[in-house]
Amino acid sequence: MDKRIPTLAEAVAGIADGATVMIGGFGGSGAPIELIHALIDRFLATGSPKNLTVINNNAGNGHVGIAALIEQGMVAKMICSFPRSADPKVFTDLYLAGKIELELVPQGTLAERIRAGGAGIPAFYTPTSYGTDLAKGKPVETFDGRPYVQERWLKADHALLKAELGDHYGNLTYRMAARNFNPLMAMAAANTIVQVSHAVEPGGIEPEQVITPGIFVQGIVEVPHPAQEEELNRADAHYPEVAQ
Amino acid sequence: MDKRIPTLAEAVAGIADGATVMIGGFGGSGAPIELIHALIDRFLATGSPKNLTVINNNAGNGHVGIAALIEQGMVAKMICSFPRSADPKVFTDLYLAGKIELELVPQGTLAERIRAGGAGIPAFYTPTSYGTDLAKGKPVETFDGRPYVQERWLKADHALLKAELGDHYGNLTYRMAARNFNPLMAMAAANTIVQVSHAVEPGGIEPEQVITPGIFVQGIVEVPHPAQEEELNRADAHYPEVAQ
Amino acid sequence: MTDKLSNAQIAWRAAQDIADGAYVNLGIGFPEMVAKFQPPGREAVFHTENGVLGFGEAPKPGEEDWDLINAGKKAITLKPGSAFFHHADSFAMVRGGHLDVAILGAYQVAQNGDLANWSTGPKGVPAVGGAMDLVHGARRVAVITDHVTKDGKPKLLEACTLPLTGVGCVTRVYTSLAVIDIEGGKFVLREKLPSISFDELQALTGATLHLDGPVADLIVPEV
Amino acid sequence: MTDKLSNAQIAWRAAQDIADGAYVNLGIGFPEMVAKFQPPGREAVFHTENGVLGFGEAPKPGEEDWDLINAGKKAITLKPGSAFFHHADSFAMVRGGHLDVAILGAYQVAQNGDLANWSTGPKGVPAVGGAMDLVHGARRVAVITDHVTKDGKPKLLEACTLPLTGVGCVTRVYTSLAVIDIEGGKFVLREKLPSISFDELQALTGATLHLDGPVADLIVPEV
Repeated sequence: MDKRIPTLAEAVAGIADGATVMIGGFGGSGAPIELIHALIDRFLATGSPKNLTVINNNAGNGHVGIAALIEQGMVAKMICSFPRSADPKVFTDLYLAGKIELELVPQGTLAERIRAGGAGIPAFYTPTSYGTDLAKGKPVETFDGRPYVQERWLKADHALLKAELGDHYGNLTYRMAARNFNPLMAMAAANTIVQVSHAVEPGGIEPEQVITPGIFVQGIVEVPHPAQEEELNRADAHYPEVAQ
Repeated sequence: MDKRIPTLAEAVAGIADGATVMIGGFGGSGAPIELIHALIDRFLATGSPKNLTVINNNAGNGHVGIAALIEQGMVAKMICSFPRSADPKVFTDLYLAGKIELELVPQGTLAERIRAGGAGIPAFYTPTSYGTDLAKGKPVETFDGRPYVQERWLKADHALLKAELGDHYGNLTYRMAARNFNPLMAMAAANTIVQVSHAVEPGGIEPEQVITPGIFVQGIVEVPHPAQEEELNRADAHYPEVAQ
Repeated sequence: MTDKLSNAQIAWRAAQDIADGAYVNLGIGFPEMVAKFQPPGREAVFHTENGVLGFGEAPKPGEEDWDLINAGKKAITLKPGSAFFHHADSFAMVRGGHLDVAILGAYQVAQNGDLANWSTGPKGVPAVGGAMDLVHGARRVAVITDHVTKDGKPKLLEACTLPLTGVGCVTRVYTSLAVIDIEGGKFVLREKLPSISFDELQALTGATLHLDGPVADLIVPEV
Repeated sequence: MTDKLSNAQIAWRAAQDIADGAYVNLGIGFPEMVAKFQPPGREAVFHTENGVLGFGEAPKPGEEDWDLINAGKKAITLKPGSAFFHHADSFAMVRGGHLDVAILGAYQVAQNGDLANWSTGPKGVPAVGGAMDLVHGARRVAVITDHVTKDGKPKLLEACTLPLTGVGCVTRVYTSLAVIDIEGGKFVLREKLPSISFDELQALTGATLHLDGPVADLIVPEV
């Protein structure tokens, strides 16, 4: 078994128009910039994929990564907890113009809905958002005298993730706080594609140190020295590059 | 902050009559034999604790660990998935005599109920057990055309666990498949006490390799070279020791 | 009574349907034998409920490490690329549909796919383990079993009489006499031992056997 | 307008109530300042939603590692004994009641403990982050805030007029003028600046201030 994919282009080739795509990362930490940019390259060359539903904690920063994906008009809907950012122009403009849909989900509920999708739990109850606008229309049930909101699982057609080590079986480790949503999204997508900073042979990750077991991963593509969104934005990078 | 407890006796001193106690391990792997035996010592010296509800995947093997706890008459109820064992005499005899209560829970549901207890999720839906005797009396709801059974969280007053490394903050690692229920029970008990084979200074566990973060742990007690239930049973050990 | 396959031969036959790269859970006991018969050139990754993926065969006697066991509490070994995880993650794999196939034993299987394999009734200590999760989680749930009980009664039935493990979950049954699919609430015969006639097989089966195309010979080597 | 505490002084006062050994989440922005004022001899462990426990202060400029950030996307450092975990485990800590205290900012707080701190209404892009989870998870939810808005209107009210973050969740409010507990659906005044009279304070508060024993002087050093 060897889940390695030779190129970024092949790694994102299976994503169709209208697909739901989970994208790992919290802000720039753990964001699979190269996979996202490969998807933009494909769109610019072929006009596809478009009308994507993207699930991420945020809605992009600056003009790279998810922000660039939105800027290209490839995204019809965002599901996230915090679409505001230091440089929010891309999402904000489209949202205020009514050109992109937003499903706002509290961060812990977002994480738990994704985990539920991966774990075969179609619905669960949480105290979070009870009595607020974000609970409107959702079933409420009382357990042990306290009211809880029913939330549904979230699944995706694809997940685009970033990890540190990845072996041929798709076992993964993550670098520091770049872990965040990545292991959850790996579980919840039918097709989980991961850019790893170092591809290693089976045995190259201690079994006790595997964070995402390979069963949750369909493909890995090695991207040594990946770009860091925060650094790109501090350099005012755009993707694709624009004449300044 | 230093969560180390000097002795096993002090580690189990807080468990009262009638308490609900989660005990880690799957069969003998990851079973905190020394903590259980310390609890038996306390009972033999003081007559307490008794009437315990014990949560574990199994109901003990042989005459050590959980089996010995049951044999002493300290356990009023077991919550487990597989109370049968190769040497099931202790639990079986009491159960068939109507002297111990059993709540039988499918293994994955047991794990998820414990995780839910630790994660503040009072109830969730699972396909497991739908249409079977174990779903009787439980609410059923249909999601996306498929029926699911509603299950409630499980919490405990105490958890007695076994880990490999533990630092002063209670951060833990586990040895191979001895992980099993231990990290989940750490989350779900108000008072989580862990026997660790090696107590280390803060920094002695790489932050990326922590399996149970210390926030879930109230106390650790070092037990170097812990006994392995399987080996005790192969030697026909009894606790407390009996004249043969 | 006609010839029948040994347990090892039933396991061999079930192993032939496991694709290269499949993630597989084998039930405790007899189903564990399936792992021995992976066809050359195919690699399956085995999952055990207690938190190991990618384990190998049993260690030599005396070399057991009792922290490294499978769901049947038997000692196992690791292969390169294995992973440990806790029980909730393990059953996320099961319930979340990440396993390609689970192969389980059975007391009874019904023509609608109902399975009974955890309880023979109210006598004794009930124990369920992970079976109820596996039958509703794995993408394909297959059963391996003798075609009849020890006293010759059918195990393939119109409806199970023993307590159910799961409803409508089994899609293929490998027996000591035949390979039978469950489709549209019916038993569909796919393969049978050449030495048994259709009528003989039907007589040993507690529900109607349907045909949907030719029935292949079930030919299994000595193993 | 009378004297009032600076943000740093409000944060200092809130820090005095954090016990040794407490697990603490500080909201993005102003509440992060509380970490600077841990009293000597006490150690709190700080949690951030994006999966770090036990982090330290900001690195020196130029030494940031952008894989090591807090929920406000600011670079942090590690202390010995820290741990990384994924978002579901992080919010298990929050929702499961494992945090001792969360200290958050507020637009409005109501006398029954309702909090509004995520939305100023339908204008602009809504964003909620982890606030709704924190208010129903931490064992103690405290607010630090100016006593009034920038244009002098009360932030402590009989009922919030802005969209709620949580219902009945706040138990203590540290303001620029006072320390106020929420008990039994009432604001109970515990401490106030010596330079402000009860009547002056009441006039700046949108709901009745109750007394339950003596009111201490709120005395905070220059920080």
